[in-house]
Amino acid sequence: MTDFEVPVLTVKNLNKQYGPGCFKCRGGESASLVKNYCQVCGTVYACRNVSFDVFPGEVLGIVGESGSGKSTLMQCLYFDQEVTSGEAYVSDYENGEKNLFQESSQQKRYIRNHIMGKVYQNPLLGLRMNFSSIGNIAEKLIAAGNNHVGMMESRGTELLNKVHIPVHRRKEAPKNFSGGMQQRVQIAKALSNHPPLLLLDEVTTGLDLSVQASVLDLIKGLQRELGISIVLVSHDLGVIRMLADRTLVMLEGKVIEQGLTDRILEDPQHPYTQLLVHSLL
Amino acid sequence: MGYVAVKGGTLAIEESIKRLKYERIQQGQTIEVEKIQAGMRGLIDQVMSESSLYDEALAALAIKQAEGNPEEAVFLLRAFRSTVPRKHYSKVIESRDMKVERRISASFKDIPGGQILGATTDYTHRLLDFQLMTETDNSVQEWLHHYLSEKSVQKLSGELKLPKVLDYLRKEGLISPCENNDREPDDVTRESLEFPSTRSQRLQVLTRGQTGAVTSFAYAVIRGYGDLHPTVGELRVGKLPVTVAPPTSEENDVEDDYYIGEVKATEVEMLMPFTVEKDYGKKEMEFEIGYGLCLGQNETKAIAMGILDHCLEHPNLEFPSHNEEFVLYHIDSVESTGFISHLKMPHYVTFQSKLDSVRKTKKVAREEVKNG
Amino acid sequence: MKLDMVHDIQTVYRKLVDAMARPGQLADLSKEAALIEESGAMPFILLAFTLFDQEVTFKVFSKREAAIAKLINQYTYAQPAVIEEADYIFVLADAEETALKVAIEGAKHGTLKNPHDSATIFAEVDEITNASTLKLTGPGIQSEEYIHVETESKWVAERQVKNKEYPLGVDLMFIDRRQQLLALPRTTQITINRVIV
Amino acid sequence: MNTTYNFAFFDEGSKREIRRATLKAIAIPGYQVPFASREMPIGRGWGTGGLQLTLSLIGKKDVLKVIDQGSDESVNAVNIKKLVSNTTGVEVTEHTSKATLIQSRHRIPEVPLTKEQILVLQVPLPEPLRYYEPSETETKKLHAEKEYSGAWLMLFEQIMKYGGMTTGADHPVLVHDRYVMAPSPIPRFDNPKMNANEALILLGAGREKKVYAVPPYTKVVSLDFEDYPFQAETFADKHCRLCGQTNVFLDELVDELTDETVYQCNDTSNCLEKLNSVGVK
Amino acid sequence: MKAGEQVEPILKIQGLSKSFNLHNLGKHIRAVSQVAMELREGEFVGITGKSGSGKSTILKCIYGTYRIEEGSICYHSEKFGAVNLAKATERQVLYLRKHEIGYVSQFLNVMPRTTARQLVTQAILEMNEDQRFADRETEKILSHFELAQELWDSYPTTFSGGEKLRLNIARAMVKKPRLLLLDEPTASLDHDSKLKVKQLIEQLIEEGTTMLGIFHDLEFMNNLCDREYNMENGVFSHAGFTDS
Repeated sequence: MTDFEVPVLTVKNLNKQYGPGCFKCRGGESASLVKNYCQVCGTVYACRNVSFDVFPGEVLGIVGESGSGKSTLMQCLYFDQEVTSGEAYVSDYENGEKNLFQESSQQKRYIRNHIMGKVYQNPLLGLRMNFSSIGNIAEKLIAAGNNHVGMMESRGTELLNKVHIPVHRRKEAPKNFSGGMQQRVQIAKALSNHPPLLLLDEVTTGLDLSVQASVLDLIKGLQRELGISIVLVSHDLGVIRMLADRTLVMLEGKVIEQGLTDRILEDPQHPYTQLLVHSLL
Repeated sequence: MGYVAVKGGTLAIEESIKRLKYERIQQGQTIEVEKIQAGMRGLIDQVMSESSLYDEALAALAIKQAEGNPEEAVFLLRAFRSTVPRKHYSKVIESRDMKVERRISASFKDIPGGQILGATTDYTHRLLDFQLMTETDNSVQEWLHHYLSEKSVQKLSGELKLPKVLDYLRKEGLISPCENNDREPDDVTRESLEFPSTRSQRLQVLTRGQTGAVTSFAYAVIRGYGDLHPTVGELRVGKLPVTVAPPTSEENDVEDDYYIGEVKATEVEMLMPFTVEKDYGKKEMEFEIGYGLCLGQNETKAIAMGILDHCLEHPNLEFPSHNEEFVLYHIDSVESTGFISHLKMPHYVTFQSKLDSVRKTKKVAREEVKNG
Repeated sequence: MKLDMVHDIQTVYRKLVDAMARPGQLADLSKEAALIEESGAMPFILLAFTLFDQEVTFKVFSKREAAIAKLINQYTYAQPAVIEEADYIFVLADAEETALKVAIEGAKHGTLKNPHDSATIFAEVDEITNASTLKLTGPGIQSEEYIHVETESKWVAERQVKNKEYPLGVDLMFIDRRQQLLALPRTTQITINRVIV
Repeated sequence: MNTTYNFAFFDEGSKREIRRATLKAIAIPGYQVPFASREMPIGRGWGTGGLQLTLSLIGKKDVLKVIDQGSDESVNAVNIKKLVSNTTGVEVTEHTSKATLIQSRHRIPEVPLTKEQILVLQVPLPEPLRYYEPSETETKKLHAEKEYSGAWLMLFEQIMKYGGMTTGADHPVLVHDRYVMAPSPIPRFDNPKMNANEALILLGAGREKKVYAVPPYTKVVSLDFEDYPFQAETFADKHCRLCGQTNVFLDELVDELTDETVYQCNDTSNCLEKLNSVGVK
Repeated sequence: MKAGEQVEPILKIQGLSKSFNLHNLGKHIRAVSQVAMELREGEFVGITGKSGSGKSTILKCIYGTYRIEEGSICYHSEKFGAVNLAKATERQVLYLRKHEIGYVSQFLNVMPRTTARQLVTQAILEMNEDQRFADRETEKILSHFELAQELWDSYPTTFSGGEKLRLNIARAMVKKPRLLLLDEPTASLDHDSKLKVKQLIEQLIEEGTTMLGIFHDLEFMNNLCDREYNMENGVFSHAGFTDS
C-alpha cells in the first residue's frame, strides 16, 4: 500500500540543544543526562530527533508537559529559533525539495510570510499592540506582497468579522482588547494570507474557559472551511481531543508516541501517555 | 547688473565668533594653560577620560578654549583626536603593575598592603575655603616645601606595587577564576559598534562615556531600575606604564619593547553577589566582578562603569540599564550633546513638508464631513 | 616625481568611486601608477596604498605571493590572511590560470546582516576593451554597457554562483596592462554576448 | 589655510576607513554600511556624516557647494563650507552647475545634477525602520531578511487614521528593489529626483555611524500603495514671488507689511540664477 | 438485499487479539483473543455477550481507535481496494472514517457551541460537498430523523438522550457509510426512542448499508440481525444466522 497523499510539511530528525554539549552528553543520549539536561555541562536537549509529517487539511496535535520541547519545536518550525540539526520540507516551497533549515534567513522570512501563519500563546509576540487591528492584519498581507489599501482593508474587515470582532472596532489597537479578542485578532492575522500551514502554540492557555471554547470553535470552524493544515501544540488533552486528527506525545524533547488522536486517548501505549490520559479522566 | 546673494550667513557667523571671543576675555585677563594644568586636575581628568585622549596640556588648552565647559572641551579634544594618525598599538597593560597612589576596599577592612587613602575629597568637609580667595604662588610654594620634607611623604613617593584584593577571594573559590583573554580587543573608534557587542567594545564605550550619564545610569541601577547590589572590592588610583612593541620587528620579545610613558588611571573592581541558577530550582550564590577603568582620577565614574559593565554582562530586557543598546548608544558626550544641540539648526524644509501633510489630512477630514 | 600619498591617492580613490558607481566605464590609473617606484606589482601597490591599513586583511594569488604579500604588509601594515577571511584579494597576471576562479569561489561574500563584510577582488588581465563580449546592466548603468575582458572567461559563471543571493556577493575589479580599471560591483548583471565571428 | 591640520582635516587612515565603507556602499545600493565615524570639529547631528564623506572625497581640483535647507547662506552651510575650505583651500561656489561636489542638508538642488557631480546628503537618522522598531539589532535583522512590511504598515496606519499618508520629509524609498532607505529629510518633492539620477548620491550619518549610497541610474521608488500613490508636496498655482518659477519647492513666508502669505524659491542659488538670466527686476 | 454466499465479504477478521498493558498499575489485560469473523456486503451482524466480554474492543479495533496487536482485519475499501486495517496508515484510516466507515455509540462527542444544524452540515461539507447542497441536505436529514425543528439551531449538549442519539446517527448517516459500526447505541434510551432508532436501522438495512452492531438488548437485536456472534471472555462461543 502506498501513501495516497503528499505531506504539506515533513520534519526529519529535528534536534535543538541549548548549550554546546560535552564529551559526556554529546549526541543527547547518555548517562550524564537527567531528563534532557546534562548535569556535567548544563546543556539542554530541547528537541531530540523529532520527525513527523503533516498532511493537507489535517490538524496535528502535539501534547506534552511544559519543558517537553513542544514549544521549542514550534519556534524552530517558524524560524524563531535556529535548529541544531534536522530537516524540514514544505510542499509549497520549491516542490518540497529544499530543506528549509538550510535556507538563508532572507528565504526563511519569505517562507514565514507566504506559506505559514503562527498564533502565539502570548499575543504580545504575534501582534503589534499599538497598531490598529486592521493594521495588524494588513502587516501580514503586506508581507505576503499585497499593495492595495482598499483590498487589504476589505480582506481585514472580512477576517475580523469571521473571528467575531465587531467591525467598528477594527481601527482600535489590540491593547484595548480582552485576551480572547486579542487571540482572535492573532488568528485573523495568521490566516490573512491563506497560509497552507498554520502553527498554533498553546493558543487557549490562560484564557477563561468560556473564551477558550469560543476560540477552539473558531479554529475548528475555520479549519473546516479553509481546509488548511494545522500544527497545534497544547498541554491540554481536552484541546487536543477536540481539534486534532493525529497527535504526537512529547516527553523530554522526544516524541514518545504518535497516532490517531482517539487511539492515543483510548489505547495509549507509553507509560507516560497512559499517565497523562488517565489523569485527564 | 545682476542680482547678488545676500551674504547674511557668513557675516552673522563672523560676528558671532567675535562675540564669543569677547565673552572669554572681556574682563581683560587671560588664564595661562599651565595654570589650568596645574590647578584644575579634576576637570582635566574628566575631560581626558571622556575624550579618551591622554594629554594634560592639550586638555588644559581645550578647557581654556571652552571656557571651562567640559562638554565643549571634550568635543574639541575628540575632534583633534580624529586628525592624529594612529602609529602604534600599546602592549597589554597589566594593572597589577600600577604604581598605586590611592587604594581602598569597601569589602575588607584588612587587605594585604593596607588601605591607602591618598588624595581624596571624600573626607573633606564640603565647606567653602575662603582662604583660597587670597592664595598666592608664594604661600603655595612655602607649604609645599614643608610638606615634602615630612618623612611619611618621602616614604610614599617611591614605587608602590600592591597585590589585588580580589586575588584573595579567588584563592578561596568565592569568585570563579578567569583565564586571560588574549583576543584582540575590538576598537570602537575604528569599527562601528554592532550588537550583540563584545565586552571590549562595551568597556571602551563605558570608559569614554560622559561622566554624568554613566553615573546616572548606574545610579538608576542600584536605586531599583536594575538588578544589582554592588560593593567596591577594590578601587585604586595610580600610574600605569605604557609600552609598545618595535613596529618593524616580527618577533615579540618583551626585552625590545619601548617604554613610552605612563598614564594615571582609576581602576575599580566591583563585587556583585550573584545568584547562579542550578537545575531543579537549586540556587547558589557567587561573587561576580564588574570592571571599571578610567583615565585620570575619576572615581565615581569608574565605580559607575563597574556597575554598568556587570549590568551589560547580564542583559535583562526589563531594565533599560541592562540593555546594551540603550546604555551604549546614549552615554557618549559628543553624540548626545551634538544631537540635542542640532535641534537649534534650521528645519524649514522639513517643517514645510510636514505642514503640507497636515493640511492634506485636514482637507480629507473636511471632505469626509462634507460627504457625510 | 614621486607618488603623493595625500593628493595622488585621493585621485586614485575618486577614480575608484567613479568606476564603482558606473560599471563598464573604465578608470585610467596610468598616471598615478607611473609614479610608483616599486616595479613588478605597480597597480596593486597603488590600490593597496589607497585602501589598506592595519585594519585590513588581504590575500595574493601570484607566483611571487610571499614577496608581494610582504611588500604590501611593510607598506601598509595590512595583514595577509587565508582566502576565506581576506577583505581584499589580488589575482596577479602571473597567477595560475584558475586563480581567479578559485579566488571568487573562496572569497567571503558577506552575511545577510553584514553584506559589506565581503571581499573585493582585484584581478590583473591583459586587456580590457570596448568589444562587446559582455553585456552589463544594473545600477550605475543607464541602459546597458558592453565590455571585453581578455582573460579566461570561467569567472563569469563562478561569479554568478557566488553572487546568486543578492545582497551577498563579491565585488570584482579588473585592471589591465595599460592600468585601465573596470569595476563590477555585485549588482552588475553580466550576460555573455555570443559574438558571431 | 590652516597648516596644523592635514589636507582635508583627517589623517589618511581615517580617510581610508571612510573610503572603504563608501565603495561597499556604492556596491550595495541603499544598504547602510557601518563605519567608525570620527569625531568632527562640528557637532554630531550637525552634518558630520556628510562632512566626513566630503572630506574623504575632496581633492584640490574639486569645486564645492554646500547647501542647508536649500540655501547656500544658511549658517550650517556657511560653517561647513568654511571648515572644508580652511582645511583644503578648494574653490567654493554657489552655482550648482559649477560644483563637482555638493554637500547638502535636506534638499536636492532644483538644477538637474550631472555625471561629473557627486551629491553628499547629511543624514540625521539613517534608519527608515526606527519609528516602529527602536532596537538596532532588530532593524538590522529586518533589513537582512528584507522584511519591510513594517515600513508599509506605518503608511497603512496613517491612511487608516488620517485618510492619507502623512509623512513629511524623509519619506522612505525602496532602492534597487531590495533595501528600504531613508532618503534623509529631503521633502517628498525631491524623492523622485533620486530615481535614476545621473549623479552619484552618497548619504552619511555621522552620529549613527552609517554611510550609504544611491549610484547613478538606480531605481528608487517612494513607498506607497496602488490605490494611495505617493504624493509630493503641492505648490499648485503658486510661484516664486521673486523669479516667478513654478514646479520648484517653495518656502512659505508671511509678508510683514501686508500680512499675506507669499511664496519664494527654497533653492536660493537657483532663484538667483533664474533672476539673472531673465533679467527681470 | 439478503446476504448470499456468493457475495465478497466486505470485512474479514482473522486471528484478532488485543490486550492492554497498564504500566502504572502493573497489569496486563487481555480483551479479545483469536477472534475470526466475516461480514458481507449488506449484512447486519450483531455481537452479543455480557458486558466486559470484549464486544466493543472488536468494533474499536475495526474503527482504529484501538491498535491491532495481532491478526488482521481485512476491509474491502472503495478507494483502496483490500486494506488490512492492522497495517493501514493513519491517513488511510482517517480517510475511511470520513468516507466509508461510520461509528455510532451512545456517547455524542460534539463541539460545544455548535448547533445541531452546523454539526450535520459540517459532516456533509467534510465530504467536499458545496455549501448550498449541504444546507439543503441538512434540513432533509434532520426532518427525516424526526428531530423537532426548534432544536435545529440549539446546542446538542442540551438534548435528551434520544435526541442526541438520533442526531448522532443522523450525522453518521449523512456520509452514507458503506460500513456502520453500532456500539450499544440504544443503551440508556427509553422505549419510544429505542423504537425510533430501530426504525432508522431498518431503513439503513433497506438502503443496503452493511452494519455490525452491539446491543445489550438481545430482543432488539434478534429482530434485526441477519446473523450474530456471541462473545464470552474475549472469544466467540457461538455464531450463527438468526434466521437459520
